[in-house]
Amino acid sequence: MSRRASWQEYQKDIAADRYYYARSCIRQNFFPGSEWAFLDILSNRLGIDIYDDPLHTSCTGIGYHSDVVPLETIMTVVARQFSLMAEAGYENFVSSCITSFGIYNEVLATWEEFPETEERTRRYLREATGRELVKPRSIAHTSDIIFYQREAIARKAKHRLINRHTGEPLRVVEHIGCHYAKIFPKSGIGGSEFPYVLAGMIEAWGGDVVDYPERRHCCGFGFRNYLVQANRGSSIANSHKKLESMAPYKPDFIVANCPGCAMFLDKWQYTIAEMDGMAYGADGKGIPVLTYEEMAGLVLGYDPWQLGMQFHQVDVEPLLDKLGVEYDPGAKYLGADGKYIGKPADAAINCPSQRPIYERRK
Amino acid sequence: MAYRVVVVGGGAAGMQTAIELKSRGIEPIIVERDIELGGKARGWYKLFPTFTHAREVIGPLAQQVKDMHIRCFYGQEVTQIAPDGVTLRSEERIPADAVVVATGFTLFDAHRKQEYGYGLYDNVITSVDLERMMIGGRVTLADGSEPKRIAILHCVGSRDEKVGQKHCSKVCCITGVKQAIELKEMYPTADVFNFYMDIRMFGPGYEELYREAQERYNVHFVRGRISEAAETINKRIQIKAEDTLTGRPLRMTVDMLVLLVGMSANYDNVKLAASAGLALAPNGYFKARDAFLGVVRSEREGIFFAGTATAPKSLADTLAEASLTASAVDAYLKEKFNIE
Amino acid sequence: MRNVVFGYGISRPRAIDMDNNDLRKSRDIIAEMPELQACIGCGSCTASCTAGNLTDFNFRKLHTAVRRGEYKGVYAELSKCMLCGKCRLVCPRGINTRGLVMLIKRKLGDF
Amino acid sequence: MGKYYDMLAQDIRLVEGLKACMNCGVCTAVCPAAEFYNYDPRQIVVMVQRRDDEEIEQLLKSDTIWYCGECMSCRPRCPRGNTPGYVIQALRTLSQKLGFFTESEKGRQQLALKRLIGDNILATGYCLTPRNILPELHPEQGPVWEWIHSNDEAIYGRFSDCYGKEGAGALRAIDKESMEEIRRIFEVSGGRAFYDTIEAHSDRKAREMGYDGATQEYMMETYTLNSENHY
Repeated sequence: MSRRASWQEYQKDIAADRYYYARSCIRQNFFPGSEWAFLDILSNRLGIDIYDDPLHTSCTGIGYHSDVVPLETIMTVVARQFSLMAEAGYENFVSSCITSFGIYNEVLATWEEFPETEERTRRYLREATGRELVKPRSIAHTSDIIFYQREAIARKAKHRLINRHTGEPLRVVEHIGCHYAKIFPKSGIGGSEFPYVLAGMIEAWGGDVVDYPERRHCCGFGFRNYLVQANRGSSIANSHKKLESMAPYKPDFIVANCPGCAMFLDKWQYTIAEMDGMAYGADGKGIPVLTYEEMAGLVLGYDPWQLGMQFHQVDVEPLLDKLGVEYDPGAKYLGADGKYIGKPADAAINCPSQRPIYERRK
Repeated sequence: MAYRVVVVGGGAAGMQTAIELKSRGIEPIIVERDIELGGKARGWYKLFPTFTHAREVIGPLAQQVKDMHIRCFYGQEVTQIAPDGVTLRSEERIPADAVVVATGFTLFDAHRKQEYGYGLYDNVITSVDLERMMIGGRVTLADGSEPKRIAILHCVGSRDEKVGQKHCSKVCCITGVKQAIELKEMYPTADVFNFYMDIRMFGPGYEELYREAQERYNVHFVRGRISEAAETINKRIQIKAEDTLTGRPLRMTVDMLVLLVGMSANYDNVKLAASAGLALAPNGYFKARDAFLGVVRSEREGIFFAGTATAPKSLADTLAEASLTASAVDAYLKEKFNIE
Repeated sequence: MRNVVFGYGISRPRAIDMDNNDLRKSRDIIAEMPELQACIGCGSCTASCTAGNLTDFNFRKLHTAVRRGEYKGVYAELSKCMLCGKCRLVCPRGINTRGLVMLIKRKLGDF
Repeated sequence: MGKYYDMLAQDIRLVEGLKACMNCGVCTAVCPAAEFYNYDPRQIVVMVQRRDDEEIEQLLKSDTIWYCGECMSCRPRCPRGNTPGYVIQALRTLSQKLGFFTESEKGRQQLALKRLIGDNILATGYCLTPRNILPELHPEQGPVWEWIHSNDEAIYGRFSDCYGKEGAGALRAIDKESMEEIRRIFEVSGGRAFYDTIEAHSDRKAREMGYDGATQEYMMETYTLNSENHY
């Protein structure tokens, strides 16, 4: 198959072990359970060495792509992260964020193509921190690692991506995140047109991948287009365009590669429902949006609230029921000390009174 | 005894060169990789700009080769070229007094432009697939139904450094116009859209045909390269382009997307050129000695070119050039062997 | 619904939508003046345009948009044309551009 | 002629982003910003390619260069190997250096971005933190976010042992020395100076517009104002 052919063309070497982990601003804010699950799956389920360094910081990528952090500055911040890795005795850099992943690849490529920028960065880093730049041997996104381990995860699976009521594979929309492979197609598994990174997981765990016309379109984040309120109309409009395009395929859930995309595809469904009374799930509710760590976690039998799925605005319970995942509905609203902390207010997106998109089309 | 010239390739260029050589009393030998003569033109239905059947051109040429008792090797691949002969894959050597490289081109593989989904979406086809359908007498969608809206995309594998094809393939523009007219003849109520960057009508009658397509056949022309194609739930093709003449993005769903695939240099040009000590042009074609006064001569005495081995050309230009090649070979042999 | 004040709405797409545009008027215009399809987008009409030299009036863009079924605002915009006819003199495809202005206005009305 | 082009060409992103454009439009065809704004990245690239000072100056002062979301969808498609998104980045950087960004509504938003994201980096080491995603500024985050925001310690505590405290884990407080290193990086690499430039030009413009400098009120004006002249 042609899709597979393109995947063959864009394989990349992924280190098998000994990773240095760089966290993501957005992922730890909105999906702290996903970062926890990633580390837990690697360390405790697969026996892989991954180091969570207390000294690293944001890559400042959101500031860079909002055009307030200069190129020279972000290069030096990135250089500091690389040095920290070397100092900790690692050489395989793993980023939990697509924006950062793009930045790391881009900075390395820029140093390669414009050696004077690398020299300048070394100078700045030395002057500011006394550290020496050591470049990583490999760069991977966290999803690359899960992809690499997908068969091992499948062997340990407690659930498969199958609707237990019908026995049919779940229909899954995958969303990759622009900076995963559009900047450097060779940096992504499967390239930029038919990335295989999430599709490979979905297939390995029993689901069906939905190909819909706006599959490659951006979620609309667009940095300043979301971060400044006045611009949000265009940000939401891009997600709206994608949701309109995918709804006829009646997906059971969306899985996203990029933490920002996962958050926006979730939150914009809420907003669209509030603004327009429209929902995109076949049941008249929203379409649950998962991170791949959550997807992997559910497959491995993790508790959904331990995975942090209570952070989602679109309720995931209908999906958990389809998967046959057992969960304690009350535990969703417990704090760290196990005490009930109250519930969020209801939202239209989770009420079945919404008109599903395909009915409106009829 | 007649001088012997090996012609590598039995397409239009090779056949015409051989015929002209023979009529000058030289003994040509055609070495053809395929099992019959005719080359790429065998897969073509009608030719621009006159709508002549391709077989009406290729057929008589092949017949003439036969009638003139020109020796042909079939199913034989040439692996090495030298001014004094060629070596076949079988390691058999055919000695000669001169060699003509008429190895033609390779069609651009549309799979490589992944964003168009060729090979993945049933109703995304190439211009070659369309010719094949026309030879078969019926152009339909994958499910057998008639297309009502068709987009034809120019420059697939041409003027595109992303796929290492920086050159213009020259013939696709006029092919797009020709195929649009043929589609309109077949389905007069269908809407046909050509998406182009520049319309390059370089030959006699081409510009006139372009205008006829526009005015008489109501073919639509949109100035903008399609950026991506995707299949809809109904197996139609959603395309995205910019209508650059209005400066706005343009969205459209069509029943069929035809990719006008360009000409690539043959992959084995690299090896052949190396074996002969010849240089290649940056786009992988053989490099002619001079762009004006030596278009059919290589940089080595005794090795000549004919047709698309050196650059994309139309069939008419290829045939004209092949005659020139024969005359250049003739002149070379006369000089070399001091005749007259 | 919670009646949240978001401070913005969902932006509307501005792409030319050939699937949902009503192409009937466009077809009518082309049927009446088939040579319009022979336009090669050279921009001579716009370059020579008296109105275009004084305002941002762009006749090439306008009639291209009309052919794509984009009519909104076209009628009003065309009223900037002073019907001087210079465009007709320069069109390399011999299109009666001055006549086209009147034809489009007649077909579209105040769209 | 070509003064601004020469300044742009100092930025490697322009060198990398603009080789030679042939106006095919594949960038605009897939651009999420062109989809909803009166925006055409192809024309911007062509304008820069023309190297006309007057035209480029107008561009640097316009809303046009601020619509792009830097998704880079244009990059893998360009048949000439250009990246319009990089050209935009170079234009935006120059527009801020020269203070031209304050001449457009969308450009003035840079002050809000500098304060909301930029300052947060220097204060916390993160681009964003739960406490600075205020529900009133982010109504689209919905009731679940309101719930998280008002119970942050209890909720993040389920996933991290060091929420707001030093250690390894999600949303840990970054140690003082690392913060000091980040601040020094901003000093030596020009990040701090760039922030100051944004503040200074915004302050000048705010006064021109009748504000008492680049106040919170002025910043909120840039953050919320949408004149609807962008579509």
